[in-house]
Amino acid sequence: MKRTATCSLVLILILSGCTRRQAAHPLPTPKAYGTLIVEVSGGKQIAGVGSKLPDPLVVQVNGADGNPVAGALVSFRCAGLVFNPPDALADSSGQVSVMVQLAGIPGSYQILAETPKSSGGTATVTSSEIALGYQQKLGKELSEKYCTVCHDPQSTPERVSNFDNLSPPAPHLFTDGNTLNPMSDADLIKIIADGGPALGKSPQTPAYRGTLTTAEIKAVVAYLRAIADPPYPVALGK
Amino acid sequence: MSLGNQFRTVARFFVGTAPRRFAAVSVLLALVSAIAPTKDLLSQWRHYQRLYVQLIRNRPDAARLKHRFKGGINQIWIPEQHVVDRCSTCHVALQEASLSDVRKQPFRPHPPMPHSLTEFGCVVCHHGQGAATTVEEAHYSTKAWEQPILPARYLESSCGQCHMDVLEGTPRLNQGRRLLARYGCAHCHAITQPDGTLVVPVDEPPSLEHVAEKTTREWIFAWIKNPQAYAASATMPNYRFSDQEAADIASFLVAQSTPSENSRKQLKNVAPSPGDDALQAGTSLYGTLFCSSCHAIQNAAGNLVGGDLAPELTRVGSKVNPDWLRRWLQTPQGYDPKTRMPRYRYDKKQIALLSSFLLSKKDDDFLANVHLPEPDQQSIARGKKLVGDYGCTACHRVNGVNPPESFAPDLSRIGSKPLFQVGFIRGMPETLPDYIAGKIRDPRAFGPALKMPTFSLTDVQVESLATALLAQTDRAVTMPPELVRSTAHAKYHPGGEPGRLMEDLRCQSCHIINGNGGDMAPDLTSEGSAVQRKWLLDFMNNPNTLRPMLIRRMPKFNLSDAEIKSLSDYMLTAYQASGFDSLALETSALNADAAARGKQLFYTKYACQSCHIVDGKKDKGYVGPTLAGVGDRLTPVWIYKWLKNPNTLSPGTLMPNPNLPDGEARDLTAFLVRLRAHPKGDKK
Amino acid sequence: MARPMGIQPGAALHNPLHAIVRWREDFQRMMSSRVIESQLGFRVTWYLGALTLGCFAIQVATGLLLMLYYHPSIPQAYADMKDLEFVVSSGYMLRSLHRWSAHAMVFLVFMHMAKVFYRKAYKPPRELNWIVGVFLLLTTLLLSYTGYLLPWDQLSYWGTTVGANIISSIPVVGANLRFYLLGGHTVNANALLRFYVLHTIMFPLLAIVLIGVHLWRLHEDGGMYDVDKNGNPIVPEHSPLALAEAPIRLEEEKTLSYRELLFREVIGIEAITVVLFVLGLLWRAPLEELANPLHTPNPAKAPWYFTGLQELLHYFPPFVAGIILPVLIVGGLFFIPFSPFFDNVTTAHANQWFRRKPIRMVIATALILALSVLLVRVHAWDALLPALVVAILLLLGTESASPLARGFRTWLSSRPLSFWVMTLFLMEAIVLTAVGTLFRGPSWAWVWPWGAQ
Amino acid sequence: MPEDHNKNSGDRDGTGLDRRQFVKVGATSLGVAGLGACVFGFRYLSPNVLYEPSPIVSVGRPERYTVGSVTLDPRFGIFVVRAQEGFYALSAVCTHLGCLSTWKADAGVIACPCHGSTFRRDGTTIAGPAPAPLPWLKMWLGDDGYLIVDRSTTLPPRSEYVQVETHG
Repeated sequence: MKRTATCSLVLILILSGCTRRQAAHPLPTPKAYGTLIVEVSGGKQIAGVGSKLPDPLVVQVNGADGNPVAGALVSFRCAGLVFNPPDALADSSGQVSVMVQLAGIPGSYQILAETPKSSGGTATVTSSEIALGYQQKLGKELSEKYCTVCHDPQSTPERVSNFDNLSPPAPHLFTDGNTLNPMSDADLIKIIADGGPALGKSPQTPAYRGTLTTAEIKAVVAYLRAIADPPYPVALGK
Repeated sequence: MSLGNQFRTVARFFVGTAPRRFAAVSVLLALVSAIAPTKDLLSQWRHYQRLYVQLIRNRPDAARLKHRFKGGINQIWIPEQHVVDRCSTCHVALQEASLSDVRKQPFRPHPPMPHSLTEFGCVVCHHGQGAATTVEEAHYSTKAWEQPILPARYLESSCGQCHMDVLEGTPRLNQGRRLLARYGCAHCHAITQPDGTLVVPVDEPPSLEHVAEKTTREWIFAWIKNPQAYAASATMPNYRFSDQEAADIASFLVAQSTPSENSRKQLKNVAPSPGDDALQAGTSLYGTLFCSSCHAIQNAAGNLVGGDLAPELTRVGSKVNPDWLRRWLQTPQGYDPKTRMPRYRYDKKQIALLSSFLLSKKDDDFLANVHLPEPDQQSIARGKKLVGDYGCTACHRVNGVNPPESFAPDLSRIGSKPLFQVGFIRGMPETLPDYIAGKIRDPRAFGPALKMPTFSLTDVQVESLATALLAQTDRAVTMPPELVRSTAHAKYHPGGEPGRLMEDLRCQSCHIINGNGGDMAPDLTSEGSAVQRKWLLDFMNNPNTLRPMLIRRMPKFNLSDAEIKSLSDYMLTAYQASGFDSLALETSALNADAAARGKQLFYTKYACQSCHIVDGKKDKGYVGPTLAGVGDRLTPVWIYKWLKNPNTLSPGTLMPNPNLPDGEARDLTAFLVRLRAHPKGDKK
Repeated sequence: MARPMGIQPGAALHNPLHAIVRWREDFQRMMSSRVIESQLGFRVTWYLGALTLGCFAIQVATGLLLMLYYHPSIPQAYADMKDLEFVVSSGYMLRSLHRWSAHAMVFLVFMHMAKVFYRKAYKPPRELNWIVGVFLLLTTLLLSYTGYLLPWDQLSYWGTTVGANIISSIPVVGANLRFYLLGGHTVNANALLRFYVLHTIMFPLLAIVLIGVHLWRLHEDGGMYDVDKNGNPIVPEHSPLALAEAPIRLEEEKTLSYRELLFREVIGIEAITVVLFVLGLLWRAPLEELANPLHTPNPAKAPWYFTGLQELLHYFPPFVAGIILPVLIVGGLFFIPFSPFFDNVTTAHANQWFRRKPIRMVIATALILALSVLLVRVHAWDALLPALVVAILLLLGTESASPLARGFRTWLSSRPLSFWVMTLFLMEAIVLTAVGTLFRGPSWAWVWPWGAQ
Repeated sequence: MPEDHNKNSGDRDGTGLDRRQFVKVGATSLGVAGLGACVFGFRYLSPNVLYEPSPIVSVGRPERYTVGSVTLDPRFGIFVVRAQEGFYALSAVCTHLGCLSTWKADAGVIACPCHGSTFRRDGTTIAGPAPAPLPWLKMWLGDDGYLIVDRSTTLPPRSEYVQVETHG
């Protein structure tokens, strides 16, 4: 009676211990090998945390002679992001386009697209995407409403840019990391709140203290830091 | 001594005599009963708290963090809302802004947001199980709790539970709510919003009562089969009808059509002079009449140029019957009394040119391979049944078929639909957001017999729609009205002669007046206290634009002087800004040297010329309206009050509030008042 | 009784130590009943009585501790369950232990009753003890039933609703009986409070009193049941049933003091506690969604020990399953030790059943077969199975009246009628409960336990 | 425990222990069991989560209190006193045995109903069994214009006043 009790106990422990592991996703076998991979479009996109990027990321595999290689295997890797499809064979024009879904933490992500080379090893290209948290999204909305009409040279049918009508010094692009990163948050807040003259800059930047609350101004600054290129070193300033 | 009897001797030693058996079992009991308390020490949340202590040990402000960190189970308890959230037991650093560079959950601080943590707790926005202290129970859907953590991309739906107004920080939610109204979801689905009102569709589907006059059976067939092939921006969904069904519906629609009021009017047909010059003149006329403010046409490069308020005209030539088009251009309301297109009072020559241009917009291969058999009675009867079954009359008015009552499920509480009521397809992730997104993207995948059509939406639009629908939770529907912040849209229609005129001209299709109307053109609610009478009369007669950079302009309505006078008088008296006495400013202060000071302020201190053009030759900024003739246009008091705080007069305007002291505001007003379109004497 | 050593007469009044000695004496007398060494083994009684008592002790201990964190009000009860599950240190352990030992206690009580019956330990002078036992069985069921509602999750809410409707199926008195039990028409705050008071005060007190009487009778009736050489039950001298001549034992047996058996039973109790702890750690007490009166989980099952009754209700109209069968069962259990005809009480009153055996066997078989026909008409297949088995065994028994009787069939033929009734009742209970718990899926349709429809 | 130990004279019932060793083993195991029970009991009985309202409370806008007034806020048992030097908060819980004291406007004293202790408006005791004066509580003006009191932190008397310039 006792012997049966003990061995049944041991059996239960073993059964409850093992877990089912997901079967590994089988990689498609490459039909051809390229030597170079280059990003065609879809890099540097901006989207909210956890949501899909508006346009797919398209990469192209080229052979040694420079023209596209159809059937080359391309796989995408980045911690936290979800790719659909995670790996695929290049189409007739040597291209693979993938829908990217961002991770749950705001910041910039480096996506690694790699393809095995005929001579062994892999050719890779990295493209960076940016995920915005709640504050940065607020900053993006506000900057698109008030700031990009002058700060963004490209025009769209809805919003014709006012960039060229401004007398020098021309406004900085928001993605211009080299000029904005060295400036501290406090300086940026001061310029937005009190206008250009507050820091001896051009009066063409109006004062937004009466229009935006301090939280909204901080949100715009957070957005600037998020899309700065070269990226804003987080540890730099508080 | 074989293993067997070795085991037997040991066993006999332990369980041989009763006391030894007692000792063995007692020790076993002690061990087993000690497992639970020790498991408590190794519980998940203690593990995370130990990790946190290690994490903050080597940070610059370790002492402060250590001082603020309180071990043990941390709970947000809000009795009135029955909130018991223990998320901050593992997410210890929620309020430590200095840890914002930490990337490993659960130690990230909460991003700055308008509500404090202890105001509503965590579960109200992030869902999940607040009372749990293990990851599995807290984040995932378990037997004990059905709502898993809301994915980050749908988080904005939680804001939608209480907020009805357009928030800056929730682009997805705002877009989703616009799409709900624009794609006509509210025609079939009743969706009550937090402030108790139903979502009002704004897509104005055309009436089909006289469709036979407008177009042909073949076009209707091709349109029903694939609307987007005719117009890429069409919001009409695709019902995936078979050819037979589409043919039946087309033949029924043509059969039920009755002659419209327009068809009875005789229109002397001015044959346009054939050849290219008519087409050329038509195209330029299309430009000058600013039809592209509402209608869009796909240009050669393939992108749509024009507004999205009205249907796309890329292939209108292969749709409409020329005679109908001419009558329509003359009096749209004659064909469809509810249409939003104004009556532009074009003269015959303009109608001829315009219709020749529009009819040239043909796409022959759209109807190339459409050959329909002759319509017979059975086909018409089947068509009528199909129209009734699929609820076409929920949107379009059709003779003899009245709109269906409760046709589609009520979506007011879909955000908290319990999972046991949800029919998942095998293999899809079993969560509510995925179900809603899946249902919007491809409804027929959930059941071939479903009547819901497929809308042509991009992934981002589907995600926005899902966010807007996820906001419709029990909490949203049972919100006490005073807590809901909403921009209530009053139903405002002016009465009397001006009212009839504005009805005829459809002013509220583009302008907002007292909170009702389209948001494409400026808000006229307080126009009366802004503009001067003479300028308004000229503008009504020949509307030019103040913002050269906008491609959408006010079209010319060819109004008679009497009409212009009555409209302008009505606007000047009725649409006054509240609390606004136009004599508040003593005009004596606006003397010449004030104007000089104002000019100096304008050009140097505030660099207004970066957005406003005053002197056509020098200034180039065209963000704001041109101020060349502002002296004629606006009343001095309006200019002064606008400079003091633009946002109060026109909420959401692009112009920042410059916080001008009174003196500077008076000087600038003095300078601006002197800017006359055709200078009279003392213009500096 | 020998005088306790060391106490001078007259010294008792003012010597405090004397009180302790006197209590030791009472305990001694309580323990005075003798036990024969052959009965100490586990195989004799499986220590079932002691194990049930052990489970009850666990229930009381864990129950008291759980009461410190439980408020019997609607929103708070479920929240307390969450607190116990997640926040209170080793709270989840107490809850699992409480639930597992509840299941164990119900199971062991049934087993104890069956073992006592088949060991014929209910024979005089132990009839009263048997009656008290039956009452204890009912109290255990009621304890479990009332305790089932307290977590106030979907499982408990709907299990209790089904259970309450079973009660309301009693035609005349059922409706208002249910009304008084629930303190309303539906299971709501009143029901929770009443169930809470019943579960924590009324029934435990009743159980403790009954256990006290049960144990007292056990010792009064001479401890373990034993039979002397010619089959007469051995009773203590002071018992009115004591026969003239002293009972003759089968062979010389060493009689030991009761403490030996008690010691082994304590080991048994500790062993079952260990088993329950392990079960509690491996399979925690399930806690489902908060009770939602608007949604009935499909299937809504009563607790496992009532699924047998629910199964019956599935087949028979409420009057039959609600009144006749329960009354029959409980009445039968009470009646077993008293029926001379029904059972060979002692060899002295020869059992009428024994004397005219072939006819009795034939009648009994006919009765069982009639029952089977009734069950077939009502499509109660699973209730039919045990009836058929008993019918076959009966036939085997009658057949063996012929001279060439072999071991098992003679044994069968000598079984009294009560044996057959009891076996039928137990098998029916086991089969119906098993079917109700394992083989009944949504809308009470037949389903294989591994899920295939 | 070697087999031969069994022959120990004291071991009568096969436990391999004589009486003294049995008592020793028995005592230690009981000790261990008792200790385990105590640890478990203590951890189980001390709740890890408390459902108590937070000590930080808001006592309304300064304008509500006229100069020289002593107002009891019955929800939290606090006296909000507005003296010439400014606002301060007194705990209304009597330091004797915890009854809630009340402000007797006519007598100008704070009186405790239970045992008759009386205090001045600055908390110092006048008469009665109260051993210590009513403690001053930390109070500040929140940025939303409401007076906030932290009932869990006491201040030395007369150490802090909240200056609020109200035209009330």
